[in-house]
Amino acid sequence: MAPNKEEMLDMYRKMLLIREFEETVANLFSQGQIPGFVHLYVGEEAVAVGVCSNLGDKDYIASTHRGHGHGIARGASVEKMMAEIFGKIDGYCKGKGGSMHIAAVELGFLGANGIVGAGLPLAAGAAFANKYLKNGGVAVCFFGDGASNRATFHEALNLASIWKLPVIFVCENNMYGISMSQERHQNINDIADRAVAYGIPGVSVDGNDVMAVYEAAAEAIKRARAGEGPTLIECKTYRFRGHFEGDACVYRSEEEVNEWKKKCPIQRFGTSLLEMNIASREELDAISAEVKEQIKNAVEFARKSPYPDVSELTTDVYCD
Amino acid sequence: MAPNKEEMLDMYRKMLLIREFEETVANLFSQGQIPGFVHLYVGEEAVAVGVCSNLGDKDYIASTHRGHGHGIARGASVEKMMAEIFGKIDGYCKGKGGSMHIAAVELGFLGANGIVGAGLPLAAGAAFANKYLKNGGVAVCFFGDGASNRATFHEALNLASIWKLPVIFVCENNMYGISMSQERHQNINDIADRAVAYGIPGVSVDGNDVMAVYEAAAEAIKRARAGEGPTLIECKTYRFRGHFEGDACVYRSEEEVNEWKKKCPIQRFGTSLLEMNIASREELDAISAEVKEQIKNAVEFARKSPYPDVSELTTDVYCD
Amino acid sequence: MEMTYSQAINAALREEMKRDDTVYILGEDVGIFGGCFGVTAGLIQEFGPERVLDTPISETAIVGSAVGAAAAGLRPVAEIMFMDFMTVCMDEFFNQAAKMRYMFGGKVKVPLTLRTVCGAGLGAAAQHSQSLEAWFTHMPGVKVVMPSTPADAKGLLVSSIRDDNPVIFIEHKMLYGVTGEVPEGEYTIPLGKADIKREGRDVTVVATSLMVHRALVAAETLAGEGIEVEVVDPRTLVPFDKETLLQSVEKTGRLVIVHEAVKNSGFGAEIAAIVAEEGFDFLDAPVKRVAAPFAPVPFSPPLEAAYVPSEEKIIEAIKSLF
Amino acid sequence: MEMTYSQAINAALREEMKRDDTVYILGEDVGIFGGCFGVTAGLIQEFGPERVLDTPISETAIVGSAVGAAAAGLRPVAEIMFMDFMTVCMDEFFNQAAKMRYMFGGKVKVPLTLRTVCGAGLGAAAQHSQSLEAWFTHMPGVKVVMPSTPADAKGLLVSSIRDDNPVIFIEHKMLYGVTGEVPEGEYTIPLGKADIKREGRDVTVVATSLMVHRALVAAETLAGEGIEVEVVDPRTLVPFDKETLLQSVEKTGRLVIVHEAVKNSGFGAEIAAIVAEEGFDFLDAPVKRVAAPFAPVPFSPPLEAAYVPSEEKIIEAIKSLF
Ligand SMILES: Cc1ncc(C[n+]2csc(CCOP(=O)(O)OP(=O)(O)O)c2C)c(N)n1
Ligand SMILES: Cc1ncc(C[n+]2csc(CCOP(=O)(O)OP(=O)(O)O)c2C)c(N)n1
Ligand SMILES: [Mg+2]
Ligand SMILES: [Mg+2]
Repeated sequence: MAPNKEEMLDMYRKMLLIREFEETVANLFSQGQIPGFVHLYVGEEAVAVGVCSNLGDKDYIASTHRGHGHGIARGASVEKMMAEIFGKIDGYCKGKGGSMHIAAVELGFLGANGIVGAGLPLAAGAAFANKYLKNGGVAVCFFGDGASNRATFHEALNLASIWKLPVIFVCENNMYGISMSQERHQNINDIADRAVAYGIPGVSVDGNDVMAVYEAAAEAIKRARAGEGPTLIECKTYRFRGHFEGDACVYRSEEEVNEWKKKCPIQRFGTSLLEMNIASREELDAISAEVKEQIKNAVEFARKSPYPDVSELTTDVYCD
Repeated sequence: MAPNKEEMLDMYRKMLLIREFEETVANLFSQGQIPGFVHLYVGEEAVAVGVCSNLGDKDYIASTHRGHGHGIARGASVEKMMAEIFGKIDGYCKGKGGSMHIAAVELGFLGANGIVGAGLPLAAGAAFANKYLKNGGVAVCFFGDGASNRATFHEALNLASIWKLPVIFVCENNMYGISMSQERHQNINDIADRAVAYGIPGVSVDGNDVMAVYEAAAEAIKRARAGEGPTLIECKTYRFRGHFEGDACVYRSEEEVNEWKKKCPIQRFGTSLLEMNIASREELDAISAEVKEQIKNAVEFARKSPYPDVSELTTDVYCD
Repeated sequence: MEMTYSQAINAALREEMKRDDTVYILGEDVGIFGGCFGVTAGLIQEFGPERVLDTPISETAIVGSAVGAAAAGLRPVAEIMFMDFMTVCMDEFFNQAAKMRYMFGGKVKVPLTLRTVCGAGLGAAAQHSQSLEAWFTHMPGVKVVMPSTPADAKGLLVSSIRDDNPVIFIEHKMLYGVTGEVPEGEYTIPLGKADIKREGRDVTVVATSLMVHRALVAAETLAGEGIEVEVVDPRTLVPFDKETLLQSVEKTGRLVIVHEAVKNSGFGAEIAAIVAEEGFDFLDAPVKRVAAPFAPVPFSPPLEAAYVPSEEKIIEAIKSLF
Repeated sequence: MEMTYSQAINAALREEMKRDDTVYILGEDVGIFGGCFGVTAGLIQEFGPERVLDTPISETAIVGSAVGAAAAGLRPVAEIMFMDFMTVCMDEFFNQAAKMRYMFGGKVKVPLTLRTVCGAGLGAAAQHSQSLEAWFTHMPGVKVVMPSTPADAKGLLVSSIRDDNPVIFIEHKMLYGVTGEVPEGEYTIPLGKADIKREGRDVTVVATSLMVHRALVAAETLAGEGIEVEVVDPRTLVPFDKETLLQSVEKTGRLVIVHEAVKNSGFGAEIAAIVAEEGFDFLDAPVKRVAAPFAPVPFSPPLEAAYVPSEEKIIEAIKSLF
C-alpha cells in the first residue's frame, strides 16, 4: 500500500502548503494583522501529512493548539482557515473560534483545542462512534510531548485499549512543552514506551521523515480498522519557531534550532522524491509556485471577508 | 534490616487489630449503628501493616476510601477512629469526616479520601515538603487497582519521578474497582509495569504476604530516603467483603472469594510465626484476646462520646 | 402508574434506548452492578454490553469520550456516580462539550446527557453529598435539569436525551425511593418550563429537587395558619422559566428561595437577582434565601441534619416576611 | 513607587520568598521562561530551582502536590497559567484543599495560594479568556481575591501568601501592564475589606478587576452630567465585605453591579441577592447587572469587544435607574 506518485506529490504539496501557510501567518501576526495567540507548525509538517494521507471519509482527527497543519493535512480549505485566523465570518467557525479552535467537522476535523491533551478522549469517543456505527472509520489524535503528561493521555489510552477502539494516538514529540524540555518534563526517552502501560503497541519514528510516519500510521490504521485496537505512535520532530509567535526561545540554543533546521522534513522529502526519480525539479518548483499562489489567495479571501456582525455574539450557543 | 521478634509480633497484632476493627464495624453497620458508606479492609491487612511498619516520625501516608487499615497500621488510636466512624466529637475529626475522611495529620496520616486516586498527588506533595525541608521523611500513598486508571496516578507518578520525590506508591491490587475486574478495566496483568512510563522501579509482590510487602517497602523507602526517587509497588491482594457494606457482590463468584479466604494474610503470618518459632500459639492467642478487648473498648469509647454540638456545623471551615 | 423516581429514570432510559439506536449508556458500574444506586438495573441485560458500557474509574475519559462520540453522531448518556466527581471532568464538560458548538461557529451538535446525583442525607460526608448545580448554570452552552418527582424525572430525562445540547441531569439521592404517579406511555416535559407544584396567593417559594418536598410540607403547615404558599419548582435551571417566577412574585409580592446548596453564590442568588432586576416593583418585602450554611457537608448525623434546610427553617423564613 | 500590576505581583512574591523560607513557587514555565505573562521573571535567578519549580503540564499534580505540601508545612504559591484550566484541577482545589480542614475537624492548615489569570481582551478565545470567580465563591473553605490595581495586587498577594487558608488569587491579563502607585516597603491589605475607589452619593457601582477601571471612567463621564457615582471594589469576594456594600447602597439608594463573567449565576447575582435580602429597604430602584452575555468568549475582535462590558454599557445601566 505504498503511495503512488500522485499521492506522494500530493503529500509534498500539502507539506509545502502548511509551511507557506504558517510562514504567512507569522508575517501577518508580526504586522499585527492577526489577533490572539498563534502556535505554528513549521518543521513538523511530516507528521500531520504522513498520518492524514492515510485517512478516508469516515475518519476523524482531533488536534491541538498547534492545529493549522492538521487541518490542512486533512484537506481543509486554506481560505476558510485563513479567514478563521483573521476572525472573519467566512472562516470555518465564522470567526468565533480563531486559531486555537479551527474545526471542520464535515471533514472529520474535530477541531484544534486550547486545552492541552483535551483531544485524546475526544478522539477516543469519535473512534467509539465509528466502532458503534460499524462504519469502518478510525480516529486520530495528535498531541504533544508535553500533553503526554496530562491526565487525559492516561485515561484515554486506557479506555481505548480495553474497548479496542479504532484510534491512533500520534504524539508529536518536538522535545518541548513551551520552555520545558522533554528531559526535564519526563524521565523517559521514548514516549512510545508508555504504550506498555496500556497493553497496546507503541512505535517511535523519525517525525521528520514523512514516509516513515506514513508507514507507521498505515500499519496502525490497518490494525484499528481490523478491530485490533489503538496504537501509540511517537514522531520525533522539532518546531522551528517559538512556542507561540512572540516567544524569545530563551530555553533553547540557536545551535539546536539550526541543527534541526538542517533536518527540514520538506527539503528531505523533496530530495528523496528527486533521488527516487519520482519527481523532477521542475515539478517540485511548479508545486511550490502553486502553493504560494494558493496562500496568497487565501490571505486575500480572508482580508476581504467581513467580520461577523455583533448579532453573532449570542448565536450558536445552543442548537434548538 | 529484618524486623525482630517484637516488631514481628507488633505487625501481627496490628493486622489482627485491623481485622477485628473492621469486622466490628461491619456488625455495627448491619445493625444500623453506623451511618454513611463504609469500605472495609478485611483481607488486605498485610499491605498496610507491611508498609507502615517501615515508617518513622517524619513520614506521611495518604489513604483511600478504604482507609481504616492504613490508619491503624500507622498507629492511630482505635478509640478515636471508632468514634469518628460513629460521628462522635471524640473522633479524630470531631465526627465531621467519618469513615471516608478519617485523618490524623499529627501522626502523618493525611487522611482517607472519598475521591478515588486523590491521594497520589497529595502524597507527592508531602514527599516534596519532606525533601524541601531536608528532614529525611518519605511519603506513602495507598491506592487501588481501579485508581491506577485515574488521571492523578499518571500526573503524580510523572511529577514524583522527575523531581525524585521520596514517595512510595503502593497499589493495592485487590482485582476489582467495585464491580469492574482488573481484566476488564485495564489491559495489563501487572500494574507495576506502569512504572516504565515514568522511568521508575516497579515491583509486584504477593500482597497477602506481610513479610514480602515489608521487604519491598523497606527497599523502596531506602531508595527514597537516599534521594533516588519514587517506587511503584503493586501488592496483589483481595477484599473478602463487598466493595462497601451492603454490596451483594453479584460480579464475582463465591468460589473465588473462598479461594482467597484460604490465603488469609493473618492466618498465613500466624502460621509462619509459629513455624519459624518466633511465637508460640499462646502468645498469638494472648494477642488475639488483647486485640478483642481493645476493640471492645473502642466501641464503648465511641458509644459514650457525644455527638458534636450543632454549633460545630460552621467551625473549622477556615483558620483565622 | 405509580413508580419510584429511580424506576422513572430507568424507564426513560429504557424507552429512549429502544426508540433510538444511537443512545448508549456509559459510566462506572452501570452494567451488571446496575449503578451505584441501582438506577441502570436491568439495562445491560436488555441492551447488551455494546450499549451499556462499564468504564474504568476515569471520569475524564467517560465525559471526554462521550463528547467525541456525540460530535460524531451518537447520543451518549453518561453517568457520573456522584456530582462531587464532576470536579475531575469539568474540562471535558465545560471547556469542550459546552463550548464546542459556539467555537465551531454552530457547525456541530453535542447531544450528550450527563446524569449525576447530588445531595446530603446518607451520611456520605463532604465529598459525596454536594449540590453543585449553580456552577453549571454559569456555563453557556449547557442545560441544567433538576427533577423533584418521578413524573418530572421521566419526562425531563426523555427530553434531555432528545435534546441536541449537552444537558446535566441532576438526580437527588434521597429522592430515588420516593414514589409518584407517572403517566403511561411516551411523554416528554419541555426543558425550560417551571411547574407550580402548589398554588397560593401570599408568598412564592421557589424550591428545587428535594427541597420542593420540604417546601410543600411547609406550605401545608402554613395553610393551617392562614398563609397560602405558592410553590414553584423550576425543574430546569437553564433554560430558566423567568416568566413563571415573575408572574408568581407579581401575584404574591413575596419571595423565598430554598435550595440545598450552600447559600453563597448558589442558584438562589441568580433567582433573587432576577427578581431584584426585573420584578423589583412586585416585591412587598425583602427576598429570603434558605440554603445550606457556608461549610462542607459534615458527616455526623446531627450535623448533617442541621446542614440541610428543614421544613422548620422554611417556615421560619416565610413567616419572617409577614 | 510607580509600578505595573505585574511588577507589583512579582515584588510581593519576591518579598514573601525572602521573608519566609517555606514559600515556594510552582507552575508551568514559571522558571527561566518567567511565566506565560512574565510575572515570575527573575525569581528563579534569585531563589534557585529548588524554590521556583517548573512543572510538567500536569495541573492535577501541580495543585494536588501543593495541597499535600501545604498540609505538610510549606506555603506553596502555585500558578495555573489560565483560569480556564482550573477545570482540570478542580478536584484538588475544591474537594481536597478547600475541605481538608473541615473534614479533619480543624486539625490541619492548607496555606496554599493559587495564582491564576482571567479575562478577555487578547483574542485568546473561549478557552483562555474566562472569568470564573463565581465558582470559587461557592466553595466553603476557599478565599477569593481579585485585585484591580498594582497596590491592591501587592498588598493582597502578601496577605494571601500569609493566610493559612487556600486562596485563589485572580489576576487579569489586561491589567498586567497597568501602572499605579504602590507603597514602599512591606505592607498588607486585609482579605475581606472592600475599597471605595471613588465616592459618590447618587448610585453605587460594585465592580471587580478590570471592570473597576471601566466603572471609574463611566463615573467621570457621568460626573459631567451631574450623576455622582460611588465605585466600590470588593477586592476579595470571599470573605466579602457586606458592610461596605450595604452602607454604600444605604447612602445612594441605587445599585449597579459590573463584572466580566457571564451574568447568569455570576458573582453579581450574589451581590444582588445580598442587597435584596439585607438592603431591600435602601433601594429606590431595581438592581442592575452589567456583565457578559450568556455565551462563550468569541475570538473575532469585534465580537470580543462587544462581549466585555464597556464604559458605554455601564453608563447606560446607571442612567436607566434615574
Ligand atoms: C491544560 C493546559 N495546561 C496548560 C496549557 C498552556 N499550554 C499551551 S500549549 C502548552 C505546551 C504544550 O506542549 P506540547 O504538548 O509538547 O505541544 P507543543 O506546543 O510542543 O506542540 C502549554 C503548557 C494549556 N493550554 N492547557
Ligand atoms: C473520582 C472517583 N470516581 C469514582 C468514585 C466511586 N468509587 C469509590 S471506590 C471505587 C472503586 C475503587 O476501586 P479501587 O481503586 O480498586 O479500590 P478498592 O475499592 O478496590 O479498594 C469507586 C469507583 C470515587 N469515589 N471517586
Ligand atoms: Mg512539544
Ligand atoms: Mg480494587
